[in-house]
Amino acid sequence: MTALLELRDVHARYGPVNALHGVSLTVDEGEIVAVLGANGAGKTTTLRAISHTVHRDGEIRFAGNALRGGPEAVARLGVAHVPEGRGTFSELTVWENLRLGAYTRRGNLKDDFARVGSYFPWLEDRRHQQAGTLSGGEQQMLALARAFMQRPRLLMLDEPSLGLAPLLVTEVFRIVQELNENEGVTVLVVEQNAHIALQLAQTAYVLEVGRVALSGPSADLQQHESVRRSYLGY
Amino acid sequence: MALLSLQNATLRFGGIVALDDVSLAVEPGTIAGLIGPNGAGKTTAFNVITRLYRLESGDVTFDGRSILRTPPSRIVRLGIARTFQNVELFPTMTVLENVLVGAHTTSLFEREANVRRSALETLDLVGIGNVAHLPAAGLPFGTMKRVEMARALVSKPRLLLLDEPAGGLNHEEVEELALFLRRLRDELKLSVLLVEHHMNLVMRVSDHVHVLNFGRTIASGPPAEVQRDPKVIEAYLGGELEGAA
Amino acid sequence: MRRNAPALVAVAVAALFFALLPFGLSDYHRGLAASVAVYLIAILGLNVLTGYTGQISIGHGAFMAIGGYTTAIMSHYHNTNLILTLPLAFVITFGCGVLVGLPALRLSGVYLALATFALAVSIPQLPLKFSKFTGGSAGISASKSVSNSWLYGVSWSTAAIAFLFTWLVLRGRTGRAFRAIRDSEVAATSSGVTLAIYKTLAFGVSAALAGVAGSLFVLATNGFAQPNEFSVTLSLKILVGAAVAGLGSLWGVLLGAAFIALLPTLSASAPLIGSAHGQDVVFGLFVIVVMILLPTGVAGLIPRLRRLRVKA
Amino acid sequence: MVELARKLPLPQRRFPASPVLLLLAAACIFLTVESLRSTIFAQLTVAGVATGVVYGSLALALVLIYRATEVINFAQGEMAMAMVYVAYQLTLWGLAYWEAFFLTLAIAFVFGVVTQRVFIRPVQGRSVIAVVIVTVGLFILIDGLVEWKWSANQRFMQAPFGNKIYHLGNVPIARQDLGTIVITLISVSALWAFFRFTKLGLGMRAGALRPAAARLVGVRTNALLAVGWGLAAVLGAVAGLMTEPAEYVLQPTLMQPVLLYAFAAAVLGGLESPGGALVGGIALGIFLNLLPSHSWGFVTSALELPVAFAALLVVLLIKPTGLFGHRTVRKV
Amino acid sequence: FGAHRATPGVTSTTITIGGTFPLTGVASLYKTIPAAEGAYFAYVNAHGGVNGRTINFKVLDDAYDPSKTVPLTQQLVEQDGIFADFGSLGTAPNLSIWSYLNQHKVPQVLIATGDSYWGFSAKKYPWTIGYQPDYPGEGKVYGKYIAANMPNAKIGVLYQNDAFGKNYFAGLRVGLGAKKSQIVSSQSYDPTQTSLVQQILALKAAGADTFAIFALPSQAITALVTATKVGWTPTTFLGNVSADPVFMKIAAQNGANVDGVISTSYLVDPTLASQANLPGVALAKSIISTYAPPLLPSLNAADANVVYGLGAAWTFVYALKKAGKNPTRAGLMKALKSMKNVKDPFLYPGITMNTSAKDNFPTEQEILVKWAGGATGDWAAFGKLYNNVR
Ligand SMILES: Nc1ncnc2c1ncn2[C@@H]1O[C@H](COP(=O)(O)OP(=O)(O)OP(=O)(O)O)[C@@H](O)[C@H]1O
Ligand SMILES: Nc1ncnc2c1ncn2[C@@H]1O[C@H](COP(=O)(O)OP(=O)(O)OP(=O)(O)O)[C@@H](O)[C@H]1O
Ligand SMILES: [Mg+2]
Ligand SMILES: [Mg+2]
Repeated sequence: MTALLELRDVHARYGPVNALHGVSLTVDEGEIVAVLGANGAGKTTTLRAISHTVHRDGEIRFAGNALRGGPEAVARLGVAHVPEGRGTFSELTVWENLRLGAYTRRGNLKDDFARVGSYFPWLEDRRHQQAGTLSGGEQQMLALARAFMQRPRLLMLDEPSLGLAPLLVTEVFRIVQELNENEGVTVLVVEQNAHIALQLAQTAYVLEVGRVALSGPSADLQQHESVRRSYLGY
Repeated sequence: MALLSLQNATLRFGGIVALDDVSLAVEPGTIAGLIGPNGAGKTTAFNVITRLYRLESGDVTFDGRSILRTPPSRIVRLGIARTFQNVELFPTMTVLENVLVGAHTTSLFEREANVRRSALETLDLVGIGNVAHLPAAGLPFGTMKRVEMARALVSKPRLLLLDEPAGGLNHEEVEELALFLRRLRDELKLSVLLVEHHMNLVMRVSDHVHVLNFGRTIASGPPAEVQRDPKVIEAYLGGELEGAA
Repeated sequence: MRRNAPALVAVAVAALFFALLPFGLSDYHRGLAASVAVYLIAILGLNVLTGYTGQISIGHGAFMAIGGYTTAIMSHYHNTNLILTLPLAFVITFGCGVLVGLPALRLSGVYLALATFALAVSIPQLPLKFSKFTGGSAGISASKSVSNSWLYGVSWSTAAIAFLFTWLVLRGRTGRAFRAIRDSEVAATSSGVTLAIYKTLAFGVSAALAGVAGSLFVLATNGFAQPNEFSVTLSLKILVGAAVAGLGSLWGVLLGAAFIALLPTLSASAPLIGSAHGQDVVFGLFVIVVMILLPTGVAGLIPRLRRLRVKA
Repeated sequence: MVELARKLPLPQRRFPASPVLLLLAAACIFLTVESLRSTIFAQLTVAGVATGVVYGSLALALVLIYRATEVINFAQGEMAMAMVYVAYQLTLWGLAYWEAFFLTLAIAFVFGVVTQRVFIRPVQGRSVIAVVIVTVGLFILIDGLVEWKWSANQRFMQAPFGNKIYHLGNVPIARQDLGTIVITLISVSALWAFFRFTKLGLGMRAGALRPAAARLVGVRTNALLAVGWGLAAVLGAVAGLMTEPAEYVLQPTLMQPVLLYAFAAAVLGGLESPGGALVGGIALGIFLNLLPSHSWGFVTSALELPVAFAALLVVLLIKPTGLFGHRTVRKV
Repeated sequence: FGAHRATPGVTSTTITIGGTFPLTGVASLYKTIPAAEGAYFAYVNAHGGVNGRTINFKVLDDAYDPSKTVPLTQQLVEQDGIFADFGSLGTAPNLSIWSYLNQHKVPQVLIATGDSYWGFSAKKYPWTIGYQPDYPGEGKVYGKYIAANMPNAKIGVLYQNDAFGKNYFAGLRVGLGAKKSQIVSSQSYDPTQTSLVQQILALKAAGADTFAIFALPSQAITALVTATKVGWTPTTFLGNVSADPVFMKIAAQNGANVDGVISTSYLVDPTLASQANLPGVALAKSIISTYAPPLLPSLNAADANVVYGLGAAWTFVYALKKAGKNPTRAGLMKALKSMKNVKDPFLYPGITMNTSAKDNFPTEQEILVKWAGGATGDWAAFGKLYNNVR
């Protein structure tokens, strides 16, 4: 397997505040990787560093090349980032949000609309609703659907289960797995629900105050003492 | 008598029925869980209680009196404080200032120094005294949720409405939250109406659980009972308890 | 208290400076310095509204006009003591501000901005309609005019009072409520802040300060109130001054006021492109460059400097 | 580059609130009936449409900038005025009117793009007020530059459609006004189609509302902003070139009064809607023309502006986002 | 000895004067006035100055904005120490410094505004005096002409809704005398209006066959074009302020029928063959081509402002000479207020300047002019000189 995404000693800062103090991680093509960590550990910042929505230093390679340019350039390379806070265009309609998801693509989108419609059937009825008036969980689903519209090579999810009902958490992770298996989408997921994240992912990283504290195959991490205590609760 | 009760509350947005003849009650000194699938109307219920939305029919009473004529900014004076699902902080203000705004209704004749002291105490209570002087924008999501909680608590409410307080917290932090909620109930004699998808938390701390689906009540009762209700399992839980392991 | 110490020292030094300054100035420069104080008061007013509650107004020239005409009319018809017209202008424009603030409650953002703009355009037309009373386009003048020294003293004292007043209003609970409204109306409401009260209060206070500035503005124009003086340009000028000063903070107002009061005069002598048009070109460029370099105004520099000091 | 998205399922937006349409229909019927009854009424109405279209055409440029940046461009009128001077200079150099016209549009696009790059971009995304102030600075700057280059003296520029007057019964209709109406209708349709059918239009809107999120989905917000300013400058230039023959003289203040009314027209129409801007402009034009003779002598020339703006305020108080604006709801 | 130390602005070799003018902004077309005045002073200086002193003329730009005029004038008085404020332009700007200059006893002389305040308020403001014929006076001339020559005229008036327009209008009524009932309609406009259709239609509908336009240039052009557009062909009278040939030609090119429009003049016109032999014309041409060549195109386009500037400067120099070897401010005012049949070479032949302690209107006669020749035409004088005071 080749590495699709590689971070080497990545630093990131908000103004004068350093949030990442040298993070290195690798995501192989076709793999699902989970990132765990306490509140404020820098998980979100790691994803932001990749999509270049935060000031960053260090080396980031995507498909063999150094990642350059702003977020729009990263998106155009096939990276879909569902950000913390979901990045909903609240003033636009559901349909327009989905359309924007496929902004970087040309050609017919009918199939894609149909596909996200099959994942989340309610989207069809709500296509003209102003996205900002959706419920929290609905917005979360819309954000995922929008990312699917992009048909990305690398899908980056920031706490996709946030605000989702239990039934849907399972459903969303099933969809992600399906995309991964059927279409070979590589996934990098930040998740507080470590239980389900570790089940899904092949590899996992644990961040602590802006550094990688632990990493390895998820099966191994599941057995790790501190992971069990802090993230799994047994 | 119930501290808060919704009676036959109904609210529609165009074709969407967000609340459909909902009746629920929060008894004084208890934690009531409000759960249901996404879009079931939980947040809408909060917005109705805090008068951000106007009910089409039905009634909301607090302390036995209808609050449907109370303007939204007076709700907190009655003793109802809330947090928001997607976080509504004052981003350009510091954490402390955010909490001080929460003390707006209690600080009219107070000395500024006292108000500050009680705000700082509240921040310590929710465990984020160390970030008091940071700007609210840019805090980790979990911390923002706690700032909201502090802002609500500093107004000395009798009823606290919490909309997904466990969002963005890991397992360990959720444990702390559960302890904290119990303390609020047992030591401060607060009543809490809790919306949460984290079943583990809801089932452990709630005295009573109310389940909505498509704006309609599908179950209501003690946690253990609700948890076994087939309707709830089908519509919401999906057979197994998430995070219970 | 200790946190405020540097600010208090700064204010004291400034007060001393401005008390002694007139002795070192020519009469002409005293007049110019007085106009800085006039703009300072107007900028303070706009800052309360736009900087603290986030309601954009492009119409403060209208409130200045009302204040200015109050002074000219009272003095012209009733020979009122000029100093007494200042509090009168304050009260009247406070009322006008509240009256404008009430309908403004329904508007927000750009719509509010353009509604206030409409005010800026419309108010100076009214003296033309009611020209019997207001002197029409030729204007109306106060029954006496004042010396530059008088003007300097009164303007700067008023400015000092206005600054103190604004600082007191904004310092505690009220100021926080203003800022809370600016940041999130929903959260502010849920915290018990009544939008209607605080928004109209902000409008009132803001208009009242602009009104006082308008009174002094008229006195600085030899007691002569005239519709042309209160054109839209004046409103825009104050907005520029407030932005240069830095919205949402009081510490930059002095430089913001100096910027709009002195730059046109200074740029008039700029021989940049070899003709009189250098004035507009220089002023326009300056406005743009300052906004680009100081996105948060002069006041935004203070935290930056503080950070530098911490680093050093 | 502009990809038509016709193949996609189109969103069926709810039509603008029907009371507004009913109101407009009623107004049209009233105007037609009265015009048939009285020649002077008809003349005033026709003249009102002619001036209103001019307001509407500049309002279109404001709408475009608003949709692309959520900001009002105070320099819009002056940018337009500068472009009219460019066209004037081109005709002085011997170009035929229409050659100069289209060359000016090209120059205007570049001018808009450069303006955005040099002056607006550094403050873009900081705060609305910062951008507004920069446009105020631009206003002053452009004014100074134009006066410096061409002086403030009144100039004559040839009218594109000539001075011919047609007569409809007793009502004179200038060929120039007809031409202006046609050109403005073309601009409105083009702008409407741009936002309605093109991906670029949606991207521009998204970039204005949520720049960070828009970049995340691959919208090149910076490039789009520049394009937006370029297109707005083109629309502005069209408006300017239609204003000049309506005011008969070319001078640096050409667009200043028009800008005031264009603001009003854009707000009346709802700021986001190209059609709304045109309807707003025409409504304003007719209203202002009929007002003095139908207000029992109260509304004299000095009150015209205040009354127009008061009427605007009344509309806003009833519908805080203008006639065709959508209210965006903020849910928590 | 010591005399000229006591008089500000006067040294043994120079006299410093200054004024505020709209060099930029809406009214900047008048900037040729200070330029021509400067040229005339340069001419005088080159010929030995006045009593051995050269005139130093400071021109500041107030952009026609009274709130700028005030500090700029203070600058002139207090920084530059001018002897007199000469020629400052505009009614509102001058009003805003009126009391200031009078309090400080600084002459505010030969100012470029046709309002009548300056003449009427001489008692309260003794340090102020105008130059050109005032607007009410000019309005009166039209009134007298109509009353005498057009007994059945039905008059429609368009005026700017400010002191300028109203002054004209008032003068017209005085000049009409008993016939003022023949005014069938009057319409005002505001400078912010972009169209005058509604006013013109109202005048036409009232049945007017005589049209008096008391407007600033842009609106005057609009009025002329609009009248033609709506098919109205009255006899038109146009206030002198807007009667510059440039404006007439623009109106004609826009399709207005301008032949036969009547206005007034009081200056010589260097472009007319009929006036080519007047001494003032030759002088104007030689001064401008020597001392201000950039103004030549304006002069050749019959820009009356150039001649106006020369005329005003001539009068100032005349008064300065009269004020004696060691001029004082009071002496200057006295000279300006005691002119007897003074013949300014730049005024239309036959017009003289007369002032007294009571009479503060220097130029008191005007000649009617009529336009012919459409877009390439010019004014031609006709009839007698009209006195605009009595
Ligand atoms: N916009 C910002 N401005 C300033 N500091 C920020 C900003 N965003 C994040 N930070 C800081 O960076 C650090 C890492 O934050 P990050 O959001 O990456 O954490 P996280 O692991 O995603 O936490 P959470 O689980 O709460 O989402 C924190 O200390 C946070 O305070
Ligand atoms: N202002 C509004 N306009 C239109 N529809 C709305 C509005 N507010 C809520 N809704 C709709 O009402 C329904 C209930 O929403 P609500 O936010 O109460 O759900 P919820 O139970 O809180 O869900 P979640 O768990 O996802 O937060 C949703 O379908 C939502 O789209
Ligand atoms: Mg995070
Ligand atoms: Mg919710």
